[in-house]
Amino acid sequence: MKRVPKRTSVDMSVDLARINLESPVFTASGCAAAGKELDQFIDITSIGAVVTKSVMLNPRSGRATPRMAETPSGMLNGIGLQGPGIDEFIANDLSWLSQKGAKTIVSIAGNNVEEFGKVADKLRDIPGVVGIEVNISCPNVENRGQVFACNPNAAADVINTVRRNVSASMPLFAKLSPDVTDITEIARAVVKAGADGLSVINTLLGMVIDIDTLKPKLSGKTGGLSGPAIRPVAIRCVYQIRKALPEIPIIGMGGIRNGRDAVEFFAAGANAVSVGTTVFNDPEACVRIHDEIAEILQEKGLRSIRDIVNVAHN
Amino acid sequence: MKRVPKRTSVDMSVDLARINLESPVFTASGCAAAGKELDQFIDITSIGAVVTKSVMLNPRSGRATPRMAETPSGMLNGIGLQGPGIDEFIANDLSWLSQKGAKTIVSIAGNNVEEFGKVADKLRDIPGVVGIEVNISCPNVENRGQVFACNPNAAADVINTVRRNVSASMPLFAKLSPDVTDITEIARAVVKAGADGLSVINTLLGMVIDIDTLKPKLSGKTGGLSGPAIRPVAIRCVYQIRKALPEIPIIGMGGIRNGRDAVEFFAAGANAVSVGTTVFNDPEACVRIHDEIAEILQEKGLRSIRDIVNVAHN
Amino acid sequence: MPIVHKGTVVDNKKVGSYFVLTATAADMPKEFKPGNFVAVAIGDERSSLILRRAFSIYQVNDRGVYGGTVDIVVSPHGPGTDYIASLKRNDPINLVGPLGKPFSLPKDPVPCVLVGGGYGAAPLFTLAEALTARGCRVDFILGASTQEKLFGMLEARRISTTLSVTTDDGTSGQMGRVTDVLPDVITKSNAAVVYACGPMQMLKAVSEVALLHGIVSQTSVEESMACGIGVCMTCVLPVIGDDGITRMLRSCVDGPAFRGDKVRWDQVGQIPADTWGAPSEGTH
Amino acid sequence: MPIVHKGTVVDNKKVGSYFVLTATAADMPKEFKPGNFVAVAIGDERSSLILRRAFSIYQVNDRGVYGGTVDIVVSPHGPGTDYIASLKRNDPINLVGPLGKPFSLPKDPVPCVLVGGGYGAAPLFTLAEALTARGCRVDFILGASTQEKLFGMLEARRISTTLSVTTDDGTSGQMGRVTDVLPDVITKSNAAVVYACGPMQMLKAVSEVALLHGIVSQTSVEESMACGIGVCMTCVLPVIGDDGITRMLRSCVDGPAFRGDKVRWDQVGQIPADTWGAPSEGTH
Ligand SMILES: Cc1cc2nc3c(=O)[nH]c(=O)nc-3n(C[C@H](O)[C@H](O)[C@H](O)COP(=O)(O)OP(=O)(O)OC[C@H]3O[C@@H](n4cnc5c(N)ncnc54)[C@H](O)[C@@H]3O)c2cc1C
Ligand SMILES: Cc1cc2nc3c(=O)[nH]c(=O)nc-3n(C[C@H](O)[C@H](O)[C@H](O)COP(=O)(O)OP(=O)(O)OC[C@H]3O[C@@H](n4cnc5c(N)ncnc54)[C@H](O)[C@@H]3O)c2cc1C
Ligand SMILES: Cc1cc2nc3c(=O)[nH]c(=O)nc-3n(C[C@H](O)[C@H](O)[C@H](O)COP(=O)(O)O)c2cc1C
Ligand SMILES: Cc1cc2nc3c(=O)[nH]c(=O)nc-3n(C[C@H](O)[C@H](O)[C@H](O)COP(=O)(O)O)c2cc1C
Ligand code: FES
Ligand code: FES
Repeated sequence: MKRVPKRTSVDMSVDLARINLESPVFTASGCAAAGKELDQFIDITSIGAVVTKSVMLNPRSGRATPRMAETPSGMLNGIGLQGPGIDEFIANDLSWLSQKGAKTIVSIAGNNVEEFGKVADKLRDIPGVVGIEVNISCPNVENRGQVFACNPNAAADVINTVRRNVSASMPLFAKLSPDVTDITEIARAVVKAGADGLSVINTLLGMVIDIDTLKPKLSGKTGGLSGPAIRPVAIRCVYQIRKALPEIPIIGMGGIRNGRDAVEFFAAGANAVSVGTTVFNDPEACVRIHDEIAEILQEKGLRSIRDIVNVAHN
Repeated sequence: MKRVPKRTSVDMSVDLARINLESPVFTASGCAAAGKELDQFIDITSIGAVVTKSVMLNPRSGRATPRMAETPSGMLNGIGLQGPGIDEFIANDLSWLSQKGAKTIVSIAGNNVEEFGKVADKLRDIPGVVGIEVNISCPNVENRGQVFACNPNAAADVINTVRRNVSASMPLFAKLSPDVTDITEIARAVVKAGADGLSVINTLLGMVIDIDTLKPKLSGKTGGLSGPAIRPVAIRCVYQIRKALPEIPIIGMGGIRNGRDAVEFFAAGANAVSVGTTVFNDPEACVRIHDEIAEILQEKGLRSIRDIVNVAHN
Repeated sequence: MPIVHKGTVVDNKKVGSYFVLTATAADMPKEFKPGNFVAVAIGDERSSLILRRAFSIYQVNDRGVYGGTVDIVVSPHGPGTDYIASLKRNDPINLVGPLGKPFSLPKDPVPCVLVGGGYGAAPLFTLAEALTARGCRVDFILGASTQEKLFGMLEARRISTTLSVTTDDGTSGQMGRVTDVLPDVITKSNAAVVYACGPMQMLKAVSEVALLHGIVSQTSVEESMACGIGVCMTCVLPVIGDDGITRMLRSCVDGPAFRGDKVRWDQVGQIPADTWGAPSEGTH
Repeated sequence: MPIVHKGTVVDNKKVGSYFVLTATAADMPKEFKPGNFVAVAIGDERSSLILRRAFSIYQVNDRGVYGGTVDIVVSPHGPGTDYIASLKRNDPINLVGPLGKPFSLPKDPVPCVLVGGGYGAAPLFTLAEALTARGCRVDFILGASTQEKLFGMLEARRISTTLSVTTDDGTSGQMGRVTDVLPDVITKSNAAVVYACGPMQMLKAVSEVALLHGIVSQTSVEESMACGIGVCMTCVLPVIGDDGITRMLRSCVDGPAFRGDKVRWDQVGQIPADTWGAPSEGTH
């Protein structure tokens, strides 16, 4: 009963910063936990990769509720990175994923640069981990809560530190925030610091006011805006970064709801895509979107997903 | 048949940087031309103010089509500031508006700092003009097309120049772009340079790929994202600026579709609101939203629109 | 004056590839002139599609049991048109209209040829009535890619002196394009005006034929529209004014009907270099 | 295992303030256990509302002419619930389920009191059947603000030993709260377990009464949910584990039914300071 991709003559495999994956469709961090719950709906080993919820060094309770608000064609979330901490995560979640045979990209976060290094270090030689996504869109408690991803130096510091704490062959993806004046500046900085690829984009900073209380609806006041609403911003970011860095592998995300949306990302320059908020609407989304992409490619007479990457630039 | 606001016991008048207006609901620049077309649907003199399409020194053909793409709960536009130029604008549009008795806030734009000054200078002593909105979200052709609003110095330069070219009593609103790392930095810079108020926000930079051609859908490749999709970003910007500048008058905008949405803006710190994209869906929107705000205030037992401004901060 | 009509679907029936939808719209019939269009909202506040869709007015009726009604012909092929095609009797429908400049009618009772491509035929029937009322002879040409996409054959036959039909695939009428038969119809009817509505390529070809015959053409264009009421500037195309200057005109309020010889067909989608306000070095 | 059901509305009828909606859902009846819920999509891809809405399963039926069906009770009061209330027979409906942990049933045939507040009664009828099948005595208490918001009185009376009713305004049954009558019902029935579903304030009060009487309570909570399937972490509340440690548990997969004495009712909506991973200086 678990949904798996349909057979297709289109070559859907991708090569992404030394990783070979059978599908270009991944989960998005924070929108699939560690894959176990989704595995009731889809065969979690049949998608490109499971990108796990950002994990930190220690257990985190996350923020008080309300943690979300629905918005037009999107939602705002302020979960506060609730999670078990890296040790329990490795013991429970990663071991389940590796036993299943899933390809896992572990998303990591930290309160300061050092913590990122420590979390990364724990991930050496864990089976099934095909890459690390570094979520730098979190606040640096040592610098008045400034978000790492909003400053090229802070962003580079994190990537540098993580790079030194993982094996040289471990693919590193830096996840960028769109809330900056020039995203290509941050992209260049993290690539120089050792990122093998980029995940584009994280949520946009937003706020919803509760009409009854007239106060911010989320306990954390602001939250991250995601979903189809932000897709045009995400496509623009991918396009800009692809133009600035023609060779860097990009995992595109932000509002992908169907195969057509995903194709927009590939054309703009993404080599793979992550599906986030849409999973809440359709738990089968990652497999469905894989199928829809293959169908569109077939209609266009293309043989491989790689034939469509970057075509919007030509 | 033209819609006018319903009678209400709620005091809907606002005092905005020395202007007294009967309604806190305005049109948004570029979404109401110069008011004439909307006057078929609503009495254009019955809304707070008509904010006209940004006008430049010379006539502009604007960009090639396609100039727009629909997006989830929003749209992307790249009109390229098509317009008649300031002289014809004054002769035709402003004279029509002033003859009608409308309150007009003229939005101005320029290709360089000097041009902003020249356009502003032409607006001295024109009847019916109650304020000038300075659209600094346009590219500076003298600085590799960098958008004025994305750099505090460039933004301040424009406002400074405009300030020097209008009478001291003319209220100036600087219209800010959300596409920056820290919008409060730009807000402070333009206020220091002489802006009496702020218009928050302009569109977000976005892109849509045409699924058939696999190329950017707009002739200008990127365009501005507007509509309900961006509302949470706009609310966040208004809230942040209000916190940073407790006294500055703010015209809030971005995705307002109904009275509830407008109330979110007031609570976050806006003193008035502009309605843009929603007018395309409902040409009566400005009056309808005025009515809906009054109704909500009444339900909450509030007597004046001013009672709700900033309440999300308490 | 156009107004916002919060109407109801009276009927929505499939006709060939199209749906003919009838909606209540109180005063529309009184205000209507041939060539006007309506802008239909796609769903209510829950909808993620916030832009209206434009449809030529096919018919109006103010004597029915529902008060004033308006008919449109919808070709479902995208999210908005699919939605409208799915509407059922009694569903709410919100439309703004009548919009756009109507067709210009000749002062004298001259023969006219009406050319409709696909659903582009929709606005031509009320036009034909108005022309006939003025004593004009009306000849009809309907074209489409295939038979199912021809609209209004019976009606066109009834109200015209002659009807010619073309399809790209020959499934109905003559195989080919409307412009294959147009010269002949012009000549035989001694036409002074050609009216056309349909795809842009067809309008361009029709204008060229009219020009060759030294007669006037009125073409109703279809440009992507965001507002339909003249406030957004998305729907522009280059049109030569009476002063000889090309301007980017809004097809929703300056059109949708333009004189065919005034539209710069080869540069639709572009800004011709001599357009009023066209970019010169360093200003755009 | 929960699955995505692309079903159809079989019926949707108004009952008091509520709508009882029946939808086709092939295998749902086989998988269902009392206390499960379904997550309903609000419209199709055109919809701007992308999050599903959660509804307790009121009934399932696998013998009908439509194959498996599921019933939910909907209280319209916002964009999503209004939409569901507006659905008509034959409209498509997309639901995911069955979701959530079911109620825990007692091993022995002990007397149980079932307390439903408003539409919170919905999951209690299948629970009552399951309890009765195990030989448990079932007593029902239904409460609401007013008569129209009571749900399932007739049915409750039929399947229970006693039924007590309260309304805040006295329009039906005793004026007051369910907890006004609960102690008496517990005492008279000699109950060992109280099951409750309804507003959070009610659940808290019911747990306190159960605690006072030294009996177990099972409360089905209602927290705002984004995914309903355990992947987003929006629906958490502080619950004390068997190890005595408070954790922020997901009400969609660790609940919605929790032991009443384990939920830290006073701090729902907060992070109690002793919660596992709670913020300490400088780490959040
Ligand atoms: C004056 C006028 C009269 C028309 N009359 C008819 C008619 O009688 N019957 C009919 O079937 N169609 C007619 N059209 C075309 C119809 O408006 C479009 O097919 C429709 O808007 C497409 O919507 P969609 O969501 O199905 O497709 P999409 O292509 O997905 O539309 C996406 C967006 O682009 C805009 N758009 C796309 N194509 C057009 C277009 N051709 N014109 C205007 N906006 C467009 C839509 O408003 C929407 O915002 C007319 C268009 C105009 C301008
Ligand atoms: C386990 C469970 C069982 C439920 N059973 C029923 C039932 O049987 N009958 C019934 O009428 N209602 C039930 N509810 C509540 C119902 O899900 C909400 O009333 C509904 O989601 C509100 O949607 P709305 O669009 O009408 O309102 P809004 O308040 O506008 O909803 C906005 C957003 O908040 C979320 N949300 C708001 N309130 C709730 C809530 N209480 N629970 C979950 N999400 C919420 C919605 O998913 C949506 O994303 C149940 C909730 C849960 C968690
Ligand atoms: C509820 C929720 C939780 C998220 N948590 C994380 C996270 O822990 N780490 C991270 O890098 N991104 C997180 N994200 C961001 C997503 O991974 C993704 O970048 C973003 O939501 C845009 O994609 P979408 O529109 O498809 O959701 C989260 C998003 C949502 C909606
Ligand atoms: C078609 C279109 C044209 C616009 N033109 C201008 C403009 O000329 N000057 C300007 O300052 N803003 C312009 N805007 C931005 C709006 O004034 C407004 O700031 C933005 O759209 C957000 O509000 P909304 O979501 O209500 O539309 C334009 C927006 C649209 C959709
Ligand atoms: S569609 Fe907006 S001006 Fe024509
Ligand atoms: S609603 Fe997503 S984890 Fe519970």
